[in-house]
Order: sequence, then C-alpha cells, then structure tokens
Amino acid sequence: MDMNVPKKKLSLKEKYSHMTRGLDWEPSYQSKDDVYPYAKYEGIKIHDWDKWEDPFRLTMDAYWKYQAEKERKLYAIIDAYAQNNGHLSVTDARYINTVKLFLTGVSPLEYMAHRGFAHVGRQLPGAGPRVACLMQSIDEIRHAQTQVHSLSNYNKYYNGLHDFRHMHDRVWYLSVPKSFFDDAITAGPFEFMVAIGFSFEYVLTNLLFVPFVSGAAYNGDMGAMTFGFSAQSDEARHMTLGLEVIKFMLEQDPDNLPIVQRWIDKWAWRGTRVLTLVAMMMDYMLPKRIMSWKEAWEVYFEENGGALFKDLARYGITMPKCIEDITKEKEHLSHQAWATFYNYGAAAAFHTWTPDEDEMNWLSEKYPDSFDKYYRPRLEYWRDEAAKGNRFYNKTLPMLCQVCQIPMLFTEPGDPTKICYREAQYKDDKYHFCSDHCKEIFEHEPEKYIQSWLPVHQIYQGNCFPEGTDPTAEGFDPLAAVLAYYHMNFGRDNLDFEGSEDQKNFDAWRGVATSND
Amino acid sequence: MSNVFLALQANEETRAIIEAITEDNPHAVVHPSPAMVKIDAEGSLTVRRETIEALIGRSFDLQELHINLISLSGHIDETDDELTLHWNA
Amino acid sequence: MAVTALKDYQFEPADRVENFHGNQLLYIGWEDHLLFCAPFAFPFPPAMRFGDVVEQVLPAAFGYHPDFAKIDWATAQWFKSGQPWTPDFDKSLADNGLGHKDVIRFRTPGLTGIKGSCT
Amino acid sequence: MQMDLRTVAIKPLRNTFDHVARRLGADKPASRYQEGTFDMQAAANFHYRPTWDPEHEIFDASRTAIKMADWYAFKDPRQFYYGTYTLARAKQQDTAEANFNFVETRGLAAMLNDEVKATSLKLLLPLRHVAWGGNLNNASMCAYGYGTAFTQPCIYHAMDHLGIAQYLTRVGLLLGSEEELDAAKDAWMTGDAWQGLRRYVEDSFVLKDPVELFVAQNVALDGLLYPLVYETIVDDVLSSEGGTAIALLTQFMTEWFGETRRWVDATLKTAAGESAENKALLEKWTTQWRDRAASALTPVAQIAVGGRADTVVAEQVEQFNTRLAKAGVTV
Repeated sequence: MDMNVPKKKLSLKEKYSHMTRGLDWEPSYQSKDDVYPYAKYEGIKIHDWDKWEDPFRLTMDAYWKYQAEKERKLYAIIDAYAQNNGHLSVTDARYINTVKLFLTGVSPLEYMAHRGFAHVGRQLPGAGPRVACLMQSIDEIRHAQTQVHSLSNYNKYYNGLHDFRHMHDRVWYLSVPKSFFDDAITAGPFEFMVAIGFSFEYVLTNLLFVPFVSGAAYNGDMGAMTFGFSAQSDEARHMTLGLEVIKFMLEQDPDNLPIVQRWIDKWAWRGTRVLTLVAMMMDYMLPKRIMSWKEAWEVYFEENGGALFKDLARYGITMPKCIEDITKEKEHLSHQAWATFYNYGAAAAFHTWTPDEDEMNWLSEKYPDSFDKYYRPRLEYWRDEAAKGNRFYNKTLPMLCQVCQIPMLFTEPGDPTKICYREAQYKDDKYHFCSDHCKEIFEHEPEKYIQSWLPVHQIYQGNCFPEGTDPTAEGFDPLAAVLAYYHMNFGRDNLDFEGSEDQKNFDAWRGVATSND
Repeated sequence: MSNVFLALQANEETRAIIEAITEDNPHAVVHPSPAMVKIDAEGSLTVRRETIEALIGRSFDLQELHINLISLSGHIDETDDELTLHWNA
Repeated sequence: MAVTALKDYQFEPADRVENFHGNQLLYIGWEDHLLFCAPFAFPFPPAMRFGDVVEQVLPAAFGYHPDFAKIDWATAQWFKSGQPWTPDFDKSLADNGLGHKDVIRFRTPGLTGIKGSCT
Repeated sequence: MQMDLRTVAIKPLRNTFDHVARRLGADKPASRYQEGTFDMQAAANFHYRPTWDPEHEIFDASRTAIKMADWYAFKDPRQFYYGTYTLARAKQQDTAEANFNFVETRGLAAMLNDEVKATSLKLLLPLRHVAWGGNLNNASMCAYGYGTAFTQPCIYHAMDHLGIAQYLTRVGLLLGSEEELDAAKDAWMTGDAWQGLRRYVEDSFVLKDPVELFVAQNVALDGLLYPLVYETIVDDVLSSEGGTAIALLTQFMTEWFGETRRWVDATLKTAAGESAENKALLEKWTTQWRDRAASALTPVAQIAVGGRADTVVAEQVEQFNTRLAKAGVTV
C-alpha cells in the first residue's frame, strides 16, 4: 500500500464545495417539489443551482472560531462599560434617546431576520445559498442578543427601554419597521432575499449602521459602538450573499429580470421609508453630529449604490425609479420626521426637544436650501412657545399611509409646503398613500396591504386599550388607555427632554461621578 | 470605473492589514473616521496574505479579516492567498 | 395586479367600516399649516352635522396654531380627494357625500403659517 | 470626549426589562440567557399573512398539534444564547483541530489497518448526508416552531449538524480522498444498506409539524444513531480493533451528543409534562419514528458489526426507551 503518496492539496474552493454542495443530493423517495414547496410559486426560474458562486467560504469550524473571538471581545467591553458607568460618559443624556429608538425599532428586526433566514435557508433548494442563509440566520440572532445585552445596562438607568418587545408589536411608530419586516417575511423566499439580503443589507444597511455606529463612537457610547461594529463584521458576509442572489437569479433566466426589477424598486422604497427614522436620528438626536443624513445618503447611496447599479446594468437592471424622489427628499426628510415626533411627543417612548441655536446653525449649514426657509421658523416657534410654558403636544391622531404606515408627513416631490396625498379604490374601500411609490406597491398586491394593522385605525376600533377597559365609561381618557396598552409610563417615558427624569438623573449622577468629594 | 471599498475597525490588529493594503494597492485612498477606516479604490482592491504576514511576522489566514471587517462593496473573489473586490463596470 | 401566493389569498380588509362601531373615518388636512405634521384621522358617525365637525372638533385639533382663530370659514376653500368641493355645514357627513375613509382638506386664503413658511 | 469617571454607586431604576421581570415574577437581575430569550419573538398584531402559508400567522403556535399554555416554559439546560453557544463550540473545535492535527502529523491514519479504515469510511461518510438532513430539519423547526425558547436551540442544532457533516467530510479527505466521498454518496443514493435511512430522512423533510419533526430528527433518529455509531461502534468496536484514531476524529460527535441530549430531553419533558394529550401525542410520534429509525439503522450497523447488528440495535432501543422514560415519555 502506497502510504506516502502526498495527497493532492485541495483549493479553498474545492474543499468548500465538498463541505457544502457535496453534502446535498436529489431526493427520490419524496419529490423535490414536496421537499421545497415554496421554491416555484413566485415565478423565479432556476435551472442549475450548481452555478451558484459562494461569496465567502467559511466552514463551521472557522465560523465558530472567529465568531467566538468576536464575542469574547464584545462581552468584555460590554462588562467593562457597565462596571464603569460608561453611560455617564456619553455627550449628554439626549443621546440615549437614539439607543431607545434602536432597541425598540431595530433590534426586534434583527430577530425577525434570524427567523426569516432560517425559513428561506430551509426553502431554497440550492446547497450554497442554504448554508449562507442559515449562517446569516444564526448571525442575526447574535445581533438581536448582543444589542439587548449591550443596551440592558441603559435600561437599568433610563426610561423607555423597559418593555421594548411589547412596544414593538403595538406602538404607532414602531409599526413602520415591524410592517416592513412582516412584509418581507410574508413574501416568497426569493422576494425575501431581494428585500432583506439585497435591498436592505447591500444597498441600505450601511446607512443604518455606519452612521449610527460612528455616531455612537462620536458621542462616547463605546457599548453601542462595539456591538455595532461587531455586527457589521457579519454584514460583510450578508451583503455579499445579497449581491450574489441577485446575480444568480438574473443569470439563470431572462424571465427573472422583470420580477427582480420590480422587487428592487419596491424594496428600495420600503427600505428608504424605514430609514426616515435614521435620518432624524442623525440630524436631530445625536448631540455631537458626525455627518448629515444628506451627506450619508450621498456617500452610501448615491456613490456606492450608483456603482452597484452601474455594475448590474449588464443584466438589464436599472436604478429604482423612486431614487429620483428620494434625492429630492433628502433635503427634507429628517426635518419632517423630527417635526412629527415633536408633534406626538406625548405618545413616544423617547424624549423630543427643539435643537439649540448651535444645532440649528449646523442644520442651516448642512441644508442651505431648505432648513432656514421651511424648518427653522417651525422649530423656533415651538421653542419660544415651550419657553412660555405652552409646549406643543399634538393630541389628535394622524392619517397614516396604508403601505409604509408612516403618518402622512411627506410633501410633494419638489414642493415642501404641500403634503403629498395619493389614494386608490380597491373593492369597497378607499386607501391612502404618502407617495406614488407606496400607492404602486399597494396596487400590485392589494390583497396583502388591506390587512395592514394600522395603529391609528386600530385605536379607533377599540383594539388598543388594556383588557377590560370600558371606553364608554365616564371620564374615559383614550390617550391614557392607549399608553397603558403600550406599557408607556406617562411623564417618564414620553414628553420633552427638558424636565425629564432622564435629564435630572443623568445630571445628578454625572455630578457625583465627576466631582471630587 | 466606480470605486470599491473596504471598511475596517481601527485597532492594533488592523493597523498592519491597512498598511499591507496600501502597499499592494497604490491607487487606494484611506479615509480614517471615528473608530473605523474606510479604504476606497477605483475598480478593484486586493488584500494579499503574504504582505500581511510579512508585516505581522506570523502566519495569517485571510478569513481572520472577518473579525474586524465593517463593510465592503463590490464583487468578491476569495482564494487562500488573496481577497479581491472589484466592479465589472 | 394580484398578489402572488401559493394558495388562495383573500382576507377581509382590517379597516372595513363595520369595525368602527357605528363610526366612519374622515381624514382632514389644513393646507399651508405644517406645524401639524400630517392630516388628522377622525371617527365620526355618518349622521354627524358637518358644521359640528368644524365648530366642535377642529378647534381642539388645530386650535394651537395662532392662525386658527383668524379663520374666516366663509372664505375657506375645500377639497375632497384633492378636487374642489363645497360642503354644506348644516347637512350630515353622509348627506355631504362623505363616506368611510374619505379625505378632505381646507385652505384658508391669507393664512400661510408662521412667518409665511407654511408652518 | 474622554471623561474621567469615578466609580460611584448609582442605584438603578430597574434591574431588567419588564417582560423579563414579568416572567421572573419580580424585578430582579436576569441572566443573559433570559434577556436574550424571553419574548424575543413577535407574538401580536402581525400585519400580513404569509403568501406561502395563508392559513397561518407569521409565527403561529397552531403549526404543531402540541399545545402549550406558554411556549416560554421551555428552557435550554445549557442556557445557550449565541455568545455562550459559540464559545462552547469554539472550544470543542479547538480540540477537534488538535485531534485532526495529531492524527495527521503522527501519521496515525496510515497506521490504521485496512479493514478498520475501510469500515470507517464505509460507515461514516454516508452519514455526512444524514447530518446535512439534520441541518435542514432543524432549520425548519427554527423557522416554523413557536417561541424563542423552543426555536433558538434549533438554529444552533442546525449549524451543529452542518459542522458534523463537515467534520465527516474532513475525515473522508484525511483517510481517503475525493473518490471516497463520491463512493459514499453513491452508497447513500443506491446502496442497499442506506436506502431505509435515506427514505427516513427524505420522509422527515416533508413533515409540517415542527414538534413532530423534532421527534423524528432530534429524538428518534439522532437518539439512536449517535450512541450506536459513535459510542458503540467507533469507541468500542473499532477502537478495540486499533481504530483509536477514528475515535479521536469523531470525538466532537460523541461529546456533542452527550451535551445536546440534555436539551432534547428537557424539551420533551416540558412538552409531555404540560398535558396528557401532549404526552400521548409525543409517545405516538416517538414510537413510530423510533421503530422506523431502528430498522433503518440495522443494515447500517451491519457494515461494522455484521451479524450482531440486530442485537446491537436492540440494545440501543432499550437504552433509548430508558432514557425517554426519564424524560416523561413512555415508549
């Protein structure tokens, strides 16, 4: 026996192939359609799953090794940050409101991504994408948990984070991110991949994480910075999966192009609408600003996304139609969004405020064409009224868009003084939209969006009061009942930052921590 | 040709990686920002194992990049020796 | 177009009028006054007098704005689904042709918000 | 801004999240397992029905016939959340790496006698495909199960199965070459010894009830296969014939089964303890799938133990029954 013949050294690619697609086989005791029942109904034609190019070739042993190293580092920092009262080193307590928005709005989506990728990984009949999807699934539960664990310490000292899971399923503005992900996961597996893997991860996630995380670093939040960057290190794998899926579908059959293009158009818009919250966070909620929303959009979408769509042009893919309107909106988005939360500051689980003079000047400088003309007068009026003890709290519920579920706050593309109204009739009912794009999405799948759980309408139907509430009883206070249903504590979680418990505690604690007596 | 980019956390481990990348990619432009470094390069960008190894004095598995990677753009080609990002158009 | 689904995919609309306990929804926006970030949604009985909406409901909703007290309702311009429209204040919502989830807006000529900024 | 903060004692406003406190019965400090698990899954006000399953909500407890008053009654005894899970596996992969290195650098593979080597390859390599099936099935349980306490360990288990399939592939490449992998796949597809098992695995792929799938895969199949192959055959039979190297290369699987069965047992115990209906259903499923697994594994056992296969499998079934009785399931 020739024991000493040196073995042929396999390349990374060959080895990885044995470790993934080599494991798979064509079933014969059950039909392939029964094993993968969701693979065909969307109309995507795949002829040869073996043509799939694995983007990163990470086997499980390497995965465990590197991920454990990341986790060790991350939890060491989380522990140190908690032990040293790291929360007192943030620029000022207003910053903590970004963290509240993140935990209530984003972390539950990470969890949804975990379950969504488990589902899609189970359903895609190719071994390559299955492994990549399942790896993403387990990464996403990581993100949800590291966020909860990092932010757990803030919850101990500040208000508004205390029941984030309960709130995510109920609170009016959180139905925006929730419905976004519900929409993606209820679509077929291929659309999910375009929605989350491509549009969100590849095209938009940089806009969520890089500014948020750099913003955290800039504002002294080492905890959030660390989980943020640690999560991003997985995103690189996720992004390449998203891009690979698009290329793969387009290369498999020319009939896939119009379907994929429609999904890209839809999800670029859905995703950008969700990022409205990020826009306002960057321009209004970070006490020390890193870059404006408009600048972030230009770097991460116009420049980077532009390169991507130029590259995809060879498949016939074009830039989503909505980009033209988004480009017009970038001057206005953050201001209109912040104004909305300022309006409804009594029903939000974080604090709102008017920017101080320096901050307004920064906004003027960053938005020379829009801020002074349209938004400064609004903010100054509110500031002056608040100083007179007449802080504005809008107590009448807003009209919502049927698709993105955001209050109808967006203005006509090109005219920031006119609210953009669109409507459609479907069967016996009228439906209203914030934009042409949301309307188009509805008209393509009305059966889906007529189911939307619109928070305002649900309140009026009487579905958002604590169990046992009698709305006909004398002295019934609907706002109080809705906040009770949300598990929001009036006077602690909501209202203006000025005078809040967070503000008082932070000042007192930091005083103790930085004084020498 | 469009830019590809690679963003890494800024720390002791990535110092040598960034140095190696700039050595191997003279056309790359390094942008430091809080806690991270973004490297832009027109057309393509290559990370070479051997260059990194020469700088750190130990063997380096290119998959170790994952630990400190923040984001990237472009198509990826990965071998035992090189990781390349590129656009086709 | 219809949704692409694996099986029959038909559901009741979540907001059919039957779910509102005798009310119907009406959306109302005030043009040029973006101090109120978005139009409002209200549940009203269809038999409610239109004038009662203007006289009894709108002040609580829009009264914070200094322009509100200056409104001359006789000159206000109304729009229904974006088209010019004239309400009869003494008739009910239903008799004014307002159904579930209709949207109306009003413009108050001469009033253009804080410092004329449409705020 | 770098601020010099003195370490001061500040009294926290609360010790944990309210939804965690409600489950603990009081606001007290909670573990990372608890904060990373309790109520993490959305449970109310879903916006749209899945286009792939319009009869159910996105997450819907009625996908299984098992009924729980509270799906967070399940508890992983290992208290794995992602961080503790990866740290545990990283440690095990470190050992596995050292074992593979040891076998390779000392030429232990070459020292194996031909018969042991051939038997090992014949027995172990087709099991790559079984583990791949375990990966698919646990992804299914994670996707369509209800409540993070139940679904979270399933994604870890899915990735473990993938890891095992990859370790087996490495065993094949170390002891043999790509040709052996191909031969094993042929055996899996057409060899008589493997058809019962392949049919079992493929039949499990079409199960829709996530808890029944849990029984078919994690309880019955793995519950018989792992002790049979890795404890009885590799550790006892092959080792006694000079195959210690094989035991080193599959140490991960042996330890893994010892660890994960604690979770599998705890899950069964909680579900069966909930109601007589659950118990009856679990017993029915377990009996059915156990019997099928036992007969599918008998020709596989023959590869290594020949005529003793019936006896060896019968012993496994007996031990299995004893184990399940302790978990509250009488089979």
